[in-house]
Order: sequence, then C-alpha cells, then structure tokens
Amino acid sequence: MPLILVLILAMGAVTAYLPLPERRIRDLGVVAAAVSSALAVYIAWPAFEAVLGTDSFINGPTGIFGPGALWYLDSLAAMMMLLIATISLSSAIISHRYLAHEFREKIVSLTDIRHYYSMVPLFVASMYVAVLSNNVGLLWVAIEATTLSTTLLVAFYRKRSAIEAAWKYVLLCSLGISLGLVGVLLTTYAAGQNGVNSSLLLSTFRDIATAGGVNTELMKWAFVFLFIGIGTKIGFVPMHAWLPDAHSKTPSPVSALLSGILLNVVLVSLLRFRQVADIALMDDGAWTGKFFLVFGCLSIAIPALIMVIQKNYKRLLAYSSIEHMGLMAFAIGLGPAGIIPAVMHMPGHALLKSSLFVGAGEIFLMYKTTDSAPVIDVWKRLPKTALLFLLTLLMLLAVPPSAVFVSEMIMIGFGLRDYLLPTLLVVVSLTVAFVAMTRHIYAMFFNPALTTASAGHMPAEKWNVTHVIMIIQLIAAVALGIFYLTPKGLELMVSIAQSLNSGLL
Amino acid sequence: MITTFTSSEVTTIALAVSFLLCAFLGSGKFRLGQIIRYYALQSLFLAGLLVSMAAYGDEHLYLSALGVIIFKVILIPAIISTSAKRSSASGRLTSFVRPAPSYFVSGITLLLAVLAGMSIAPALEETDLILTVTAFAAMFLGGAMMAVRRDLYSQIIGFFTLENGIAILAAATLGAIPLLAEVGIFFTITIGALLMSVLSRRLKELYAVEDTGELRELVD
Amino acid sequence: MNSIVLTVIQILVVLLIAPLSIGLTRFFKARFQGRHGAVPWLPYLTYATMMKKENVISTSGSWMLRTTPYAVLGSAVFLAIVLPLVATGGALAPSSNFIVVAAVLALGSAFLVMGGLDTGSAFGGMGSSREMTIVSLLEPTVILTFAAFALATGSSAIDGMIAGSSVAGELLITAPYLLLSLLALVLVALAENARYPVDNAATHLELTMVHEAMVLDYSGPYLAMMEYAAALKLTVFALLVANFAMPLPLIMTSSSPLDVLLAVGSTILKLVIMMFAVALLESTIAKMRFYRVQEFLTGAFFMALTGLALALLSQLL
Amino acid sequence: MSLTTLAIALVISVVGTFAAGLVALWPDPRAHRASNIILAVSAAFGAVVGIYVATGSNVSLIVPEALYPVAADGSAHAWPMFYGMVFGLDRFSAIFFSILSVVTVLVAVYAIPYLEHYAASYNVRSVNALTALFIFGMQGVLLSTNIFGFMTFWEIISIASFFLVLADGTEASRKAGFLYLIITHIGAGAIMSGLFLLSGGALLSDFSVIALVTPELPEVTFSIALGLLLFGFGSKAGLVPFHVWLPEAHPQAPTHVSALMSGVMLKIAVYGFLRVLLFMLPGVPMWFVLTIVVLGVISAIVGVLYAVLERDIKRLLAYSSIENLGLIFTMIGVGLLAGQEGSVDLTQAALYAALFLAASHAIFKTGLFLSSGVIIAAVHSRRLEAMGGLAQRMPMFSVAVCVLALSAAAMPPFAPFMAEWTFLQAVVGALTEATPMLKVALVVILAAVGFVAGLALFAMVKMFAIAFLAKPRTDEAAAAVEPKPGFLIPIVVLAFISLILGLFSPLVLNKIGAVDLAPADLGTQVISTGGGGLAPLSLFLVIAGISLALFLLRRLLSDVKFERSYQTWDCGQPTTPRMEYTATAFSAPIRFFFRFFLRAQKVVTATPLTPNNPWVASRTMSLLVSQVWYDRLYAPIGSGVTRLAGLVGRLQNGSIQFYISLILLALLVTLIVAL
Repeated sequence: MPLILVLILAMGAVTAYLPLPERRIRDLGVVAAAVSSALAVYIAWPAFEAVLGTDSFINGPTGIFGPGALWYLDSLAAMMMLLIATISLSSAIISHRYLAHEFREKIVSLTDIRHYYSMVPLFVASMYVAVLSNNVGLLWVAIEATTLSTTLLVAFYRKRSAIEAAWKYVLLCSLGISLGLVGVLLTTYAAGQNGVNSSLLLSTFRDIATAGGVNTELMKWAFVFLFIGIGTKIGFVPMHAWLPDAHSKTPSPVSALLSGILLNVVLVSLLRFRQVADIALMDDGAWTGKFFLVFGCLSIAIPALIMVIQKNYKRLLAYSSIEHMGLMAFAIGLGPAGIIPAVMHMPGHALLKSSLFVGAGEIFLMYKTTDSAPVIDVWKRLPKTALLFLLTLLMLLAVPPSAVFVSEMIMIGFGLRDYLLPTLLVVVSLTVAFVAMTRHIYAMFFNPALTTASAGHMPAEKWNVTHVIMIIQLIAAVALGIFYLTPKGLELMVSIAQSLNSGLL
Repeated sequence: MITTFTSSEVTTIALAVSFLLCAFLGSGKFRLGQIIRYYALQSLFLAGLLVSMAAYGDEHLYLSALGVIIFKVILIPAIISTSAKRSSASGRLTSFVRPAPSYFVSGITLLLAVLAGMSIAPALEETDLILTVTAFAAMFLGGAMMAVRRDLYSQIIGFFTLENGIAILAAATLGAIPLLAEVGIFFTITIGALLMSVLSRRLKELYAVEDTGELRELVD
Repeated sequence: MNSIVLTVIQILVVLLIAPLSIGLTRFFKARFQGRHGAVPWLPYLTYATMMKKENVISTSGSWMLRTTPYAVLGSAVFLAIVLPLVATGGALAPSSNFIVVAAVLALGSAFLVMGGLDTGSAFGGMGSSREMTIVSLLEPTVILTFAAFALATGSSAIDGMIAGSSVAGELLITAPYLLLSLLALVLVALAENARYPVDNAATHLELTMVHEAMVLDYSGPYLAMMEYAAALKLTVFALLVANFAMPLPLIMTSSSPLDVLLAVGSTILKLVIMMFAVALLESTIAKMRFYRVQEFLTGAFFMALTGLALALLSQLL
Repeated sequence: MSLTTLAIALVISVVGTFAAGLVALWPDPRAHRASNIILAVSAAFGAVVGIYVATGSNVSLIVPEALYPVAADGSAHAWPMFYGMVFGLDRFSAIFFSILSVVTVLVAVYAIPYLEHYAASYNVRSVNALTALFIFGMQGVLLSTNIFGFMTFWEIISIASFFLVLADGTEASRKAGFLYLIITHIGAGAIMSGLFLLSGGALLSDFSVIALVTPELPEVTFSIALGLLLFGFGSKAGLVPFHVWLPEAHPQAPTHVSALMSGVMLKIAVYGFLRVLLFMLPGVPMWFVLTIVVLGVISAIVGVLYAVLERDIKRLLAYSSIENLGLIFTMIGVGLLAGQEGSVDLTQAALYAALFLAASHAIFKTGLFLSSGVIIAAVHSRRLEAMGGLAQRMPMFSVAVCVLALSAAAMPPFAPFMAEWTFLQAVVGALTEATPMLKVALVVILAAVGFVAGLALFAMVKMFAIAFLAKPRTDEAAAAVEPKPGFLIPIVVLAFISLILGLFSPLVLNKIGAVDLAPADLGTQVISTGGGGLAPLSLFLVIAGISLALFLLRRLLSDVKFERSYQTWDCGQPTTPRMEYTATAFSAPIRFFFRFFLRAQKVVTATPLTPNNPWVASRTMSLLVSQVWYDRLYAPIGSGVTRLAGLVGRLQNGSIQFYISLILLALLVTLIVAL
C-alpha cells in the first residue's frame, strides 16, 4: 500500500517534465498532492479508528502491516501521516498561487517551476517513507533523500545567499546523516551480536532488545552517534547553524513543509531508535532522557536569545522552530510521562508554524524582501494577512485556547515536579522568545509608513487562497487545543505516546 | 593481544593500511586533480578490501566490491572532475593550514581515531578491531579535511573520504548489508555528489566563488 | 444633668469665648512689646461689622469659593461640640474617636486650601501649598500622639481619655510618661493654628503668610466666618491642651449647678492662661523660614513616636 | 432565589460578556452600541448574583448539575471541557465578582459616548471586543476552581489587556505595552510554576485538593513556591519592585479600559493572592508575612510620593493605585502577622478592612479614571498644567469629581475612610496586649499609614484643585462645557455609591461575614473594634446638621443679596492665568523635603530677549522626575539581555568550517561525557 503512495508521488514528479504549459504543471502538482494525501489518510485511518471507537488500540510491536513487513504503522506513524498529508496538500495549493505570482513577475522561469514540481513530490514521498519504514537502511536513505531533494529548492532563487544556504544545508545535513548512518550500523551490529541477523528491521531490534540480546556498551555508542547525527537534521542547538539559513531562503510553501513537518518526522525517527536503546538499557529512558533534557534546554535558551536581535522575519520563524523542537526534546527528557506533552506539541506546532511561514510568504510577495526593516505598515496595506498572521503567532506563543498552550502547561507541570531549575530556565526563555517575537512582528505591522512615497504603490489586498488555508489551519489548531481538554482527546494522545513507550500508564 | 591471523586476514589488514595511507596522503595535497586521484585510489583499495573479506565472509561482498568500483572509483571522480573542468575552476585549492602542518593535523586525527578505537574495543570481537580503527581513522580524516580546507571541492572530497570510512565500518561490523540497503546508499551518495558539484558549478559560473571564505553572508 | 444639656452648655460657652482668644493674644503681645494694644474683646466687634459688609466674590472662583467658609467653620464647630472642652460625657462624646477628629481636621484644612487656590492669585496658591504640606506632614504626628493617649487611658475616644480622671488635669499625675506626647500635641496645635514657629498670624508680608494668604480674597460675611473658624480652632486646641495639662474641674453628668458655674469660670481662666502662654511664646522666639519647618515637623513626629514608645514600655513595667 | 435561578443568571452573565465580544466584531456601526449594552446587561446579572451570594449566609454556588450534560450511565459529571472542572462562586469570590460586575456596568455605559468621541484614534470594533474578552477573562478567573482554568483565564486577561494598552498605536503605548507584557508574562509563569509546585505537578487538581497536599511539602520547595507566587501576584498587583509597568501601561490604555485595569484587574491579583494564602496554604512562614508587610508599606510610600510629584493626571491616578494596593497588602500582611502572633481580633479586622478598601478603591478609582477621560476629552491633553477653571464651566461634573477625590484621600463620610479607620483602630486596640515583636511592627505601620494618608490627601487635593479651580490655563480649558449625560451619569453614580458604601459600611461588613466587626446587636450601625466605635451614619448626620445650622445662621445675620463680583485683588495689576500656582509649584515643598528619595532635576533655561541685555530674559523651567526604579532595576536587565543576545548571536558567524567543527566537537564532547 505505501509503495503505491510513493509511486503516485514519483509519477507526479515525472509529469513536471512533460511538455505542458506552466499552468497545467501547477494544476498537476496540486492534483498529485491531493491524491497522495487522500491515499495517506486512507492508509493511516485504521490506526485512529481503533482509538476513537473506544476499544483498545492495535499498538503492539507488529503494527498494522504484520510482523516482518517492510512498513510499520502505529498510532504515532498514523498521526505523522495525517500531518504530512494536510500540510503537503496546503503547501501544494499555496505554491500553485505563489509560483503563479512569481512567474507573472518574471522572478521564476519555466525550468525553475519544472524543478520545483519535480522536487516537492519526491520530498513528500521521502517523508512518507521515513515515517512508515520498518527497515533501518530504508529509513536512513529516506531521511538523506529529504535532504537531497530540498537542496535545489533551497537554491531555488539562484541568489548568492540562497546558493550559499543550499551549500551549507547539503554539506552539514549530509555530514550529520552520515554520522547517523554510523549510529545505525553500530545498532544493527549491537543487535546482531550473537546470531547472524541481516533483517535490519526495527521491530526485530525491539524483540531482540526485550529478549536482552543487545550489547549495551555498543548500544550506548550507537545512540550517541545517532543522537548527534539525526540531531543535526532536527536542529538541536550546537548543530543548528544550517537551519535558519536554509528555512529562510526557500520559497515559503517549501519552508512551511521544512519547518512544519520535516523536523517532526526526523524527531520521530530518532525516537524510534531511542525506543530500541531504552529497551536495551532497561532503565526506562533515564540515560537517553539526559541527552534530550540537556540539548532541549540548550535549544530553547539560545534561539530565544538570538531572536531578540533578529532582523529578518523568516529567520525569526526558523529560530522559533528550533526553539519548539527544543521544547519537544525537553518534554521527552522529563521522563517516560514526558512523551505525552511532546506528542501533543507536534501537531499544534506543525499546523501553526506552516501557516506562519505561508503568511510570511504572502508578505514576501508584496514587499519583495525578507529583511524586516523596509517591511512597515503591514496592518494597513495587507489587513487580512496581518490579522491572520498575528492570530496564528499568538496561538503559537501559547495563548490559552491553542493546542500549544495545553502541551506547554503539561510540560511545565511535569518539569516542575522533578527538574525545577531547568524548568524555570525554560519558562524564562519562553517569555524572552514571546517578547522578542511580539515586538519584532509588532514593529513590522504597526510602524506607520513615514512618507507616502516610501509606502510605494501596493495593490489593494484581495481575498486569496493563502488566507483560506491560514484560517483552516488556525481553526484546526484551536479545535485541537480544545480537543486535548476532553477526556477522549487525552486518551488518544496517551495511546499515541504508548506507541513509543509501551510501559506508559 | 596479538592473535595469529590467517593469511587472508593479513591481506585485508595490508589493504586497510594502504587505504589509510592514500587517505593520509590525499589530505596533504593542494591540487584538485591530485586529491581526486587519491580518492579514486582509496576507493580501489576499499574494493580490494571487500574482495579479500569476501574470501572468508559471505559472497555478497563481491557484489558490493563491484558496486564500490563502479560508483566510487569511476562515477563520483568523473562527476567532480567534469564539473570542475566545465566551470573552469582553478585547480589550486586553498586551506586554513599550509601543506606541511596539514600532515601534522592528519597525524593527530589518526591518533584520535586510534584512541576512539581503543575505547570501543572491549565491545567488539577481535578481528573487527583493526577494521573499525581504520574506519574511524578515515572518518576523522574526512571530517578534518572538511573542517580545515577552505575551497568547495576539497570539502566534497573530505565528505566522501568520511563516506568511505563508513563503508569500511559497514563491512567490518555487518559483513554484508542486504542488497536493498547497499544499492540505496550508493545511489544516495552519487546524487549527493551530483548536487554538490552542481552547486559548486553554479557558484563558480554565476558568482566566481571558489572559496567558502567568501560564503559568509548569512550572519545572525 | 443629662448629656444633652452638657453639650448645649459646652457649645454656648466655647462659641462665645472663641473671639476672645484672638483678642487676648493680640492684647498680651501688644503689652509684651510695650504697646497699649486693643481691648481683648475687639474681635467680637470686628466680626459683627464684617457680617454687615458687602460680600465681594472673585470672578475667577467657582462654587468652591462659596462652600469653603461653611466647610471650614463646620469642621471647627464639629470639633468644639465633640471634644471634652468644658464638659465630659456629652451627647456626642462617643464619636470623638481620635482618628475621626484627625480626619475632620484634615478635611477642614483641605477645603481651606482649595478655597485659597480657587481665587487664582499667586499668594493664595503659595499659602495653600504651604498649608497643605504642613497638614499632610502633620497627619502621622497627630495619629501617634493620640495613639499614645489612647494606649495610656485605654479608650480611643478623646472624651474617654479625659473623663477617666475626675479632675481635668489629673491625667498627667496618673501617667507622667505622657508628658512627651503632650509636648507633641502642643507642637501640633501650634502648627495647625498657624501660630508662631510655623507662621506669623499678624504678618502683612504676603510672601511669608501661610494661613492668612488663603483668606486674602474673602470679604464680608465669608471673611468673618473664616476668621471666626480660625479663632474657634485656636480655642478648641487651647482648651484641649489645658484639659490634658491643668488640673481644673470639668462638668460631669453628676455635677450640680454650682459645679457648672465653677467649670465655666475655670474654662475662661484656662483660656486666659493659654493665650498668655501663646503670646509669651510668640514674643520670645523668631518665626522659622518655611523651608526649615521640615525640621519642626520631623521633631514633632519623633517626639510623638518616642511618646508612644514610652507609653508601650510603661505598659510592661 | 433558588440556586438554579442564580446559576442560570451567572451563566447568562458570563455567556453574555462573551457574546458582547462577538457582537462587537460585527462590521455594522450599530454594533458598538449593541455590544456595550449587552455587556452592561450581562454585568448587571452578574452583579445581582454576586451580591446575593456575597451577602447570603454560607451559600456557595456551584453551577448545579442541571446545566451539565448527563452522561450515558445517568451519572451527571461536569462539562467534558477543562478536565471536568466545576465552575463555582463561593462567598469569598462573590465579593470580587460583584465589584467586577458593578464596575463593568458603569464602564460599559461610559464606553458608548467615549469611543464614539475617539472613533478616529481607536479601532472601535477591536477595542470593544478586547474589552469584553478582558472582562470575560476576569469572570473566568473568579469562577474557576482548578489550576488549569485559573491559569487559562489569567493568560486571557494578560493578552487582552496587552492589546488594549497598544490600542492607540502610538510609540509610547507600544513601549509601555511591551514592558507590561514582559512583566505580566513572567509573573504568569511564576504563578503557574508556584501553583504546580504546590500541587506536585498535578495539572487537574482542584484548589481544595491542593490545600490537603501542601502540608507535607518539603520546606525548600514550599518556600520557593511562596516566593514565586509572591512575585507573580505582586507583579500583577503593582507591588514596588515590580510596579514599573503600572504608571506606564494604565495611562496608555483607552480611559474606560484603564479604569477597568486599575479598578478591577489589580483586585483580581489581590483575589488570587488571598485565594492561595487563605484557602490553600496551611500556615505561612514568618519571613513571607514580613516580606508582604514590608513590600506593602514601601509600595504605599513610593506610590504616594510619586503621586504627589506627578503632573500627568492619569499617571497620578496610576501611582495612587499603587499606593492603595500597597495599603491593601499591608493590611493583609498585618492580618497574617497578627494571626501568627495570636491576636485574633486584629486578624479579622485587618483582613476585612483590606477587602473593604479593595471594594471601595475599585469604586472611586474607576470614577476618577472615567472623569480624567472626560477632562482629557475636553482639554486634549493629560498635563495638569493645561487644565484649570473646569469647576466654573462644569459645576455638576466637578462636584462629583470632588466627592471622588475626597474619598480617594480617605476623608470621613466616604468608604475608604471607614476601611482605614477599622484598620487603624484595630491596630491601636491590639497594641496593648501584642507580643513585643508585633508591637514594634504595629508602631511602624501606624506611623507609615498616617504618613501615607497625609500625602494621599495632598495628592488628591492637588489633582482636584489644579485641574478644576481658578482660571483656565489654556483656551481648550476655557472652552470646556458640561459633559454629555453618557459621560456624567456613571461618574455621578460612582460618587453616590462611594458615599452610600461609606455610610452603610457596618451593614455591608456585617453582611459579608465580619459579624463581630459590625455586631448585629447594635443594629449594624457601628463598626466596633480595638476598643473604639464608629457610627458613620450618625457622624454624617452631625456634620450635615452643623452645616445646615451655619447656612441658616449666615442668612439670618447677613444680607445674602448684598454681593458684588470683582476680579481677584493682586496688588492692583490684572491677574492672568499664568500667575496661578501650577501642579509643579504646588508640590515643590514636598519635592524639596524628600529630595533624597526623589532625585528630581530642575532645569531653568533663560533665553535673553534682547541680545545685548542678558538680564531681560524669558525663563522656562523644566522638571525631570527620574524613574529611579526603572533606571536602576529594569534598564540594566534589558541591556544585559540584549548584550547576551549579541554574544550568542556571534555563534552564527557564517563560516561553514566553524559549523562543521561545532558538530564534530559536539560529537566528541557527548562521547566523552556520556560514556
């Protein structure tokens, strides 16, 4: 079944090179995205149906596709599939309008559009594979494929800074992922010690680990390499340098995909490996939790500080992504129960961050620059985008009704019980970030244009598809926030968290 | 600790040492042509190593050796040199460290690799120890090359030396990776090489940039 | 003799002898300065004639100009009724709680200040600013002084404080440590009534005035009411201090008509003695520069504070 | 009224407030009036419920099961929302609920003409919606009974009020808004952490459950939690070290919103503080009680000193809020201190005095802010120096403001005086048999409260006199006219409530539970505590009687019509408005007397009129009152964070070699550390 999904997307990529006019290519892109999302939801739905039907959920080590299969689907993977589906669909719809506008203004040529519509489906396909694959080698290849497929997208605008960002992106991420490969090899070696085992399947690793057949010393080495390697791809602080450059130079629909969903997918794959390490080390995640806690706190504090002096609004959003990844890591580091808030945080952050990047894209189209200084008086010139952007930003900054608020409060609740000082550091950094972002965005929106000349002629803003998407995702985030408050919502989240730590309450 | 080695193991160790020697020498050279040739030689030794291991391991290794030869000895050097020639990049490579001290740096990284090997030794069987040490050595050499060198192409070569180190580690620890994973990894590496060369060519043609020192625009 | 009759007697006596206090001080001061001076009952005549004079109202003022005389005189009359001046245990004695008294005093001064500002002249403004500073910095001293008395006598109504002892001035004998608080009360009285160290009542130099500057712009009946209020406040404070200090009889519910006559005579005697003391004080010391009044006020505050501390310590012994 | 009707009224009030917010967003211009009317009506419902529950005997109103969806198996459980939290109003929160509702009714009525007058500078729809949300948040805080609900609505209050402060979009309001945002957000974080520490991280536990858990908390976490809670609630209530945002943020918000913020939001902080202190914590260590008292006294003194100095009318009112909140916290502190030291009578009197002062402060402060709105609308400036002569032009309005100003200065017939009287009398009464340590504390507090009361009178007289009396200093002031009824009615009603609350304070105190403070046997006419008694109504009747007698006597003894009006005599030359005393001049003695604390620099610049004659010059004097707290405490923190950010920003220096070595370094360090 997942193979068909990958095939459809591959076909979408190929059709980009058919001798069709530019408009048809964009339509085909949207169609491919729609079909693939529908199929993804169809695949992922049985996982949710079980929970909502209030009977116990198929969550054992086998997953939906049976023990030995190449693919592995449990509730967490199902949630990720759902997220990838929604955000890739919205990004496709928005890029339809975004590229049309760019093409009309002659910034982008036809070949560029062909590149775009060949790369994006491949990227989405590799993400689907990364989430579903049970085979470790395939997982590694999928993650590396996400990097390679987005390199040209980062260098899409052919500007010097864009190519520089692409160069750094491809080099650093490939370096990171190869370290990750070292970790993967060591894990398979540690798991395959006694019997010859060439199955490379995560589920088999878990069975061997529960049987106690894993060499723990080697497993520790493997986890360190894995954490630093894949951590580079997630953007934990010491290894985050590529992220602000890459996410701010790509066209906005792609940076919405990158920031919104790619970071979560890679984090989930890291958690899969962590699960094997936890079962092997039999300490219920204490040893591995330390990594997440330390790197989590770092990844919250440092970006929060850098945001204070940030001058480019897209880089500001990129740093906020690092910070939210740090938040999820911090939550995971709080112990076995910490996974629940982390899992709650993922959809909220994905929906809101992608909508923010899309809004930033809209502002970029009108103001032609991602630098914040010349962007002024947005409230009066782009009233619809500004209002939606501000509301989404507030939801992201954990204002009550949003899902992010619920998850952050649970996180701080658990954090205070056993790690007092790190939690206080986190609370203060969240405030610093809150203020930095609000002040930055507020200056952009409400600085009145000094002279009408500097205002430049700006066509009155019409109601376009970006606003529709932003509204839908905003409402989804708020609905999610309220859904978390109901007992059924909590039950679903706990069952998703259980897929990572079966011993959970 | 010296255990008696069978004859085929002696050949593997000899090939591993010569592989390391090429990597070590490559790290000191400052002409593009030279480091590409050393990289090809290094991959050749890797293929030889795999063949020698196939003697007492399982026969899949023959196939992977063939893959190494096709991809790493022929294809990747070809891609890099064609893109360099087409964009008429100057062969001279620049680095933070002059040639003589760069050997010194490589020496230190080798020492570090041995140290790392020692500390992981208790967890491995006897025979794999030497190969793991070579793998670590190659990886660290590649990493040092990427960190020390300034220009674009030598960073690509540094990355691929690191890749070779990992290939050795795979061979040492797992013997034969299943075919699907092997092919996947090879393809990914080639596409990586392709992309990196495309980017460097664009940089060279559009902005006449060869040295990453000039790529420092994206700050804070 | 029930309490209502006592209060009526007290009202009549105090309201009648009020102008005499101003007259007496002027008379004694003239004599100290070797002048013959006017007759002590001259203020009665001046207030009566002023009532008949034309009332000139400033165009720049508002309704505040008209309400100030009533408010100021009202608060003075309230104090005269409530406090134990001639008789203790009067009808309104329970509401002579020291915090209420301090607040009504402050209310009277507040209206006086607002009246002074309303005329819109620089002198009125200057006088009001100074008066307001003095009144507001005096508030803690008033509260601490009466707190000490309340602590010593156990009742926080001023009437209760004095009624405790059968003879008026007996309080000091039974609780000698209250001397310091009494001194603080004297300083407060001097500051409240704009007497010597703080303000010179007889000055003609507008720049040095405090109390006089505020009533500069009143004339006719309003000026009479303001002057009368000032005289009344001076009498009230004089008699209050006298009752605390001098052992002369006060009318009680149990006293016969003879005692009433005796008490009224002693009240007039107390007033003469106090006015003589005030005149003596004003002829011996010089007026303080306004910006040094701060030391006067801080001195009064710390005296009251130590008085209270002494009262507390005495509880322990 | 049975419980269910009460609950329905309560639900109507809360839902009505939210609906008002939604209606406000409707693009049609009539929506402005409609939303405010809905807001007023629903607040009226809230007032009825609040007063009924506050004064009822111990009826604690939990929104009854009738309104909850009944589960399938017939067991009624609370709304599925908020993890089954139960919304309820007990006697204690009902007092604050009624304050909130009464003030909201009047503010909503006032908002209608105000926003129409200022339609140009405010986005009317967003201000109305945000105000409704703001009030909804406050209602939510009062109704919620577990941490999650409390924190959610607390956050709604902060965000709604933040955007209201930024409503007029000027640079100053943005600067004030962000300062406000920083402090309230950190404060909210501190409260959340403190509450979680107390409840052991359990997110859903009810307040009553926490009360059981706290006794066996280890000493260290207990004191950390207390510190966090004091910081959280203190920063929201404007206690001194964290008060810096209050005089900046309140004046920037639209007037009716700053009235709400000053009058009611600060009380919500007091409510939260008392809810935690009295209902959740078993006993509170001595150091905590002493810090409350010390902070309360310092805020009162600092607040009143700066109120005396201030020349901007809304900042003056903001500082007077700080002073009143300082007094409230001192009373709470003394109540707790007395509780510890064993004099029970003082505890009850002090706590009820604090509650009563909070209620009366809400009334008169809202009135004063609303009237400052009217003055600013007439004079187009917030500086006192630009006002003057308004009493002549707006007699009715100025009488109401005079009543409000006198009640702000705690003068006799009005409510704040009764609260202060109860507190002072209780302190004096408790002095006799208190323990030595309590004696010293009580003496210091007695002196401090006296000092603050005096200066409060100074500030309020200055505000009223300079703004209203004498001749108008600018032509806008001269052209001022009696405000429209929409403005006037709320202010007059508030003045009236302040008077009534004062006169019938024994009745009110008795009803809200202070039974032995205002005993029923004396016909609830007298507040008796600490050996003294006060009968406010008879006191008022005596004063009224005297004034009436004087009025009649004056008519008897002199001819009323024998009157002439003439310009003020000023040694002959005509008096001009420039000769009047200004606010700066009026407060000069105090500025001189307290020059050590207040650091005010006076700059007099003389510009000679004719070049060759230096003596004939026009002198202008400017006064710079430095914000001591802001420059010493907040500015360094701000620049420190920016410097640190610059330092960290260098991490992103652009060279790829640096990034690669960073990754390898991270790998090596982790390997060494972890293995």
